[in-house]
Amino acid sequence: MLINSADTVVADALHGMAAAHPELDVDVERRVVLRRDAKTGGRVGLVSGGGSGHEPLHGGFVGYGMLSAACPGEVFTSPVPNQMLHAAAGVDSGQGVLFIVKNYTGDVLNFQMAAELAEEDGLSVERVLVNDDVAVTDSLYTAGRRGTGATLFVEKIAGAAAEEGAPLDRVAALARQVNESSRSFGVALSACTTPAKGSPTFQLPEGELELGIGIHGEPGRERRAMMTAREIADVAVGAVLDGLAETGGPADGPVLALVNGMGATPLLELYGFHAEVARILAARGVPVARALVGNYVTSLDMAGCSVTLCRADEELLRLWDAPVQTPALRWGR
Amino acid sequence: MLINSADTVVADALHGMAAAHPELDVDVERRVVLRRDAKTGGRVGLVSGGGSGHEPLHGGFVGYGMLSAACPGEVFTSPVPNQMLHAAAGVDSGQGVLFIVKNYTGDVLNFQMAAELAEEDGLSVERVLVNDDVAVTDSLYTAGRRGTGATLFVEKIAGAAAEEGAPLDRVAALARQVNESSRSFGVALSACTTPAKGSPTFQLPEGELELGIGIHGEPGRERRAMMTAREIADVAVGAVLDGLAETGGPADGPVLALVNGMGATPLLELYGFHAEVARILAARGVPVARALVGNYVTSLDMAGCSVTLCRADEELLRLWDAPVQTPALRWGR
Amino acid sequence: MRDAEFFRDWLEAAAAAVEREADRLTELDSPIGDADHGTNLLRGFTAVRTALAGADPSTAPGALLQLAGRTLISTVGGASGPLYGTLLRRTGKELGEDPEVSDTALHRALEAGVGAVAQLGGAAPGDKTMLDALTPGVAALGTSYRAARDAAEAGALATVPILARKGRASYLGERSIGHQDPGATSSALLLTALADTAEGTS
Amino acid sequence: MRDAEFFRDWLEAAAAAVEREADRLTELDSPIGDADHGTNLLRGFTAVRTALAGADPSTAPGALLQLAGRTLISTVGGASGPLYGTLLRRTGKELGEDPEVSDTALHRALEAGVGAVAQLGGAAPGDKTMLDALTPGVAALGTSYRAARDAAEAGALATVPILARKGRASYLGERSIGHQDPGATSSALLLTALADTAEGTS
Ligand SMILES: Nc1ncnc2c1ncn2[C@@H]1O[C@H](COP(=O)(O)OP(=O)(O)O)[C@@H](O)[C@H]1O
Ligand SMILES: Nc1ncnc2c1ncn2[C@@H]1O[C@H](COP(=O)(O)OP(=O)(O)O)[C@@H](O)[C@H]1O
Ligand SMILES: [Mg+2]
Ligand SMILES: [Mg+2]
Ligand SMILES: [Mg+2]
Ligand SMILES: [Mg+2]
Repeated sequence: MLINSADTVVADALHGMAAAHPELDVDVERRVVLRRDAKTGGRVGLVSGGGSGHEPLHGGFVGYGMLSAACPGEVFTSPVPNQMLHAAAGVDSGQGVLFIVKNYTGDVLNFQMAAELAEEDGLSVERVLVNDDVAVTDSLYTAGRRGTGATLFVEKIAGAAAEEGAPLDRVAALARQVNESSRSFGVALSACTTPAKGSPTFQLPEGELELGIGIHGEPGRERRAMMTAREIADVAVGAVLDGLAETGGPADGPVLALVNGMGATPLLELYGFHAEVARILAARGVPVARALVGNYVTSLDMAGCSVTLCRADEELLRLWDAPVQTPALRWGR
Repeated sequence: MLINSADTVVADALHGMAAAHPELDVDVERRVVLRRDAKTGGRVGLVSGGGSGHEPLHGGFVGYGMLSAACPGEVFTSPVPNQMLHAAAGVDSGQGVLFIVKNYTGDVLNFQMAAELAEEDGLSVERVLVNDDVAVTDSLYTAGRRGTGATLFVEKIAGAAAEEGAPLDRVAALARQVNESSRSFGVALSACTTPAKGSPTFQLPEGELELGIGIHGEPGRERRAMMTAREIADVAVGAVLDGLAETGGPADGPVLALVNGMGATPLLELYGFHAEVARILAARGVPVARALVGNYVTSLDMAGCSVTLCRADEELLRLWDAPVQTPALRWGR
Repeated sequence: MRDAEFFRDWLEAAAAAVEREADRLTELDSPIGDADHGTNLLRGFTAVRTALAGADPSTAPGALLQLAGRTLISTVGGASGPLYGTLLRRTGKELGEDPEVSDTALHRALEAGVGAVAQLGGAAPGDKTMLDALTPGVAALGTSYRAARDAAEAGALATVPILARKGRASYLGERSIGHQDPGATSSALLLTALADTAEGTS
Repeated sequence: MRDAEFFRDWLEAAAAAVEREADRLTELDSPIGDADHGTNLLRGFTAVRTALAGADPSTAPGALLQLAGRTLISTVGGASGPLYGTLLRRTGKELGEDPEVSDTALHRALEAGVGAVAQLGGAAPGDKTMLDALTPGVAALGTSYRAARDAAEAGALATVPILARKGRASYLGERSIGHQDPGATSSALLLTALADTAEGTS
């Protein structure tokens, strides 16, 4: 691993972000990445965060038209309430703060504690849970669907609304709409290695893959013999469309598509995989309004990919297209 | 690997690029990625290309303010002259065409043949060779320094000049200036696996690394026991600065810095590595005018990184900052 | 009666156990989790040690546990940080400001602490979580410290055949069966540290 | 005299040899290259087969070789595509339009072809490239086809101890020593195919 030590990876990365992005206010001590102009805009503040190891999520999405602040935890470990409190205080300009929380027990509990404390400090805080991963059944018998690729859609679209000056309840409602309109499915071709453990989080023999994986190096729901990109796309897109069907809404409405790499899969392969995803969606009569292909919600050095689709109405498309200027997502300015 | 078959990876990826980037004209048959408006701008045409497996280089750099066209070869195999001829014809609007060629025997020979044929067809063609890798001694006893990370700087800055309407000789001169002002050094923490071979191109035991690698899965100049990010940065930045010193120019002038991932190294680690690079440059009194951290000139699923520095005068900085709108590099519009 | 020294000893013993077992906890968290439980608790209990060392010598048992709980919350993260933090904070609150507490009072306070964990996390015994060690372990405090340790250890072992319904392991469905829950294992360490401390001093 | 059929047979034998040895060529290209030489030539010679099958039966030897050379240039890429393409194109040009050519004419033409390769790539024998098999191999044609094959094979083997000065292997410096050059190996295949074809028909 390209590190100094397992203990310092997160702090080292924040030092690097500070050096590479003078336009951001990176508080290495308190572990918060903030927009420099977060407090001056009179906008709703958008705060997200989670374990590190999913870069560019979330720190790479801080900036104009997206997040106001991000709180990176240790690798695969949700951040602690102090970080979110500091972020909330740093971005609140009186319009209130939205916490965007991926649905993992740790993230939920820590953001919940932070929200309670922030409200004691007099801030208005709303929370939205992202839970788009169809590989997990959302029932009393699980911790619920995980938050994965849809986080990018939620952060981008809520960020655009906040940038436009939408009030907290509207930003939160849009964020919830995006989440409810999004579903994801992920596949691993290799396990990942956390700096602390130093060896793969699970054993995946050559020639096998894991279907229905999360983004924390956990194994998936099922192990199979290696499949072609086309076969994998069939399974993933099928699962996502089935999941979307359960949410209601028009089966042939336009979608935003994210073909996301888990970290170690070459972009060459991701584009080839996207060709299959696009082919299947065309065959199913689902128009792809916008597509994004790349490594956005990763799992360290895991090989594999995920597909996220979001049914987008005119308003969501407009907000998706709105200018954004962050380290990892940038257009329109 | 996330592929259908080794034979189809390049075509499949081009299909995916076509689907993901309607703003580009992707000719899957002829294997050329073009700007849709390449011929209408009255600009010098910029054509690059090389083996696939280095994505986003080059196809991801086609668009406003950067390349007019890219020619992807098979994985790690330079493209054939027909591709460059087709690209040249597709982008020439009478102002001439610049071929940006990484210094590998295959790329050099194929672009040379294409240039001869294009000139027979009446086009004005200039060629610029990129050869920035200090791990290779540039002497009669080698094929010369390899072209690696500096390619991005050359393509961006020459692209900005072309976009502004600079004539062919000026665009070529700037491209050469950027190349002569740039040096790189790369490190591998793992080998990569090509689709055709299906197994790692060389054996690198856990706990060892290769110093001075290229971007084609070839081993480096030297194998060492694993080093910390700080130690690796010391070696890499030291080698690059030594290489730059030989080119003359002010030792304390501002630089553009690219901390580039080889494909499988997590962005978290790349940022941590960049922190070390920035620290060393600060200690050496070299101001970093602009920094770019990410996977730009990759080697499939190789773990590792490279450092490229380019001594940049006011004019190069201005052209670096100029708007660019491509799949992989985008700012200012 | 148990004085502040006893609680310091307990937390120190817990920290030592976590240090010793951190790799094993992370290893248990690999097949059914995200391979960080040991690192998480090690970071937290190292901070607890520092916090306790800095705390006024006159700090009462309840305040010590609350301090430890707050420290875990602000340093661990993940699921286990808020849960263990809540366990200790709530237990500490129940103990009030008395400089010495009875075994009965500690038992009652721990029951309240475990209840707060169940409420915060929404889990119940049988879901393959820390509650599978905490609940029987604390219940057995009514008998003896030794019984509490044995019950907690048995509870942790008994998570092996369970299909997880809470926490990350629940994502695996059937594949969560056959693995011991890391949180239940660390809970058994905490109650073992308590029992060992009580036996060594009573 | 060698007619067009002879040249078709030679190129077919070369294509068959490349097909048989492709994995080995790629394997040789791994430690000192980029692991594509076998795939490159397989793609090229497969296209050559198709091109020859589509060529008018009356096509003369020189034109056949030029067609094969152009086909390699437009399908192989890499370093070997232009170099082998130039070898065949230049050899073909030298042969002119005669429907039959003598062994001496072929020898001269191949010498010109090898010269063109040296000029294009800027390499000389001893640099650890295809020239280390081509140059001695073609020179030995003055003696016999068998001698050409033996010299080419010996030349390929003799690249093992050489420190590379051209092509990718030169990036490795000292580490290029001890490996056989893939291009010299494929060149030996081409001259072996020539010798086998000549022996089979003479
Ligand atoms: N809802 C819950 N209620 C009680 N305990 C839980 C719950 N969710 C998870 N746990 C416990 O937390 C442990 C995992 O802790 P840790 O690995 O530190 O956090 P994370 O799962 O966030 O990585 C699990 O083994 C389980 O015992
Ligand atoms: N300058 C050169 N002159 C002659 N032969 C060369 C030269 N450079 C490379 N070669 C030959 O080409 C072979 C490699 O071919 P190939 O692997 O197909 O191309 P690439 O190196 O572009 O991947 C080398 O083994 C060597 O024999
Ligand atoms: Mg965790
Ligand atoms: Mg090659
Ligand atoms: Mg865990
Ligand atoms: Mg090669």
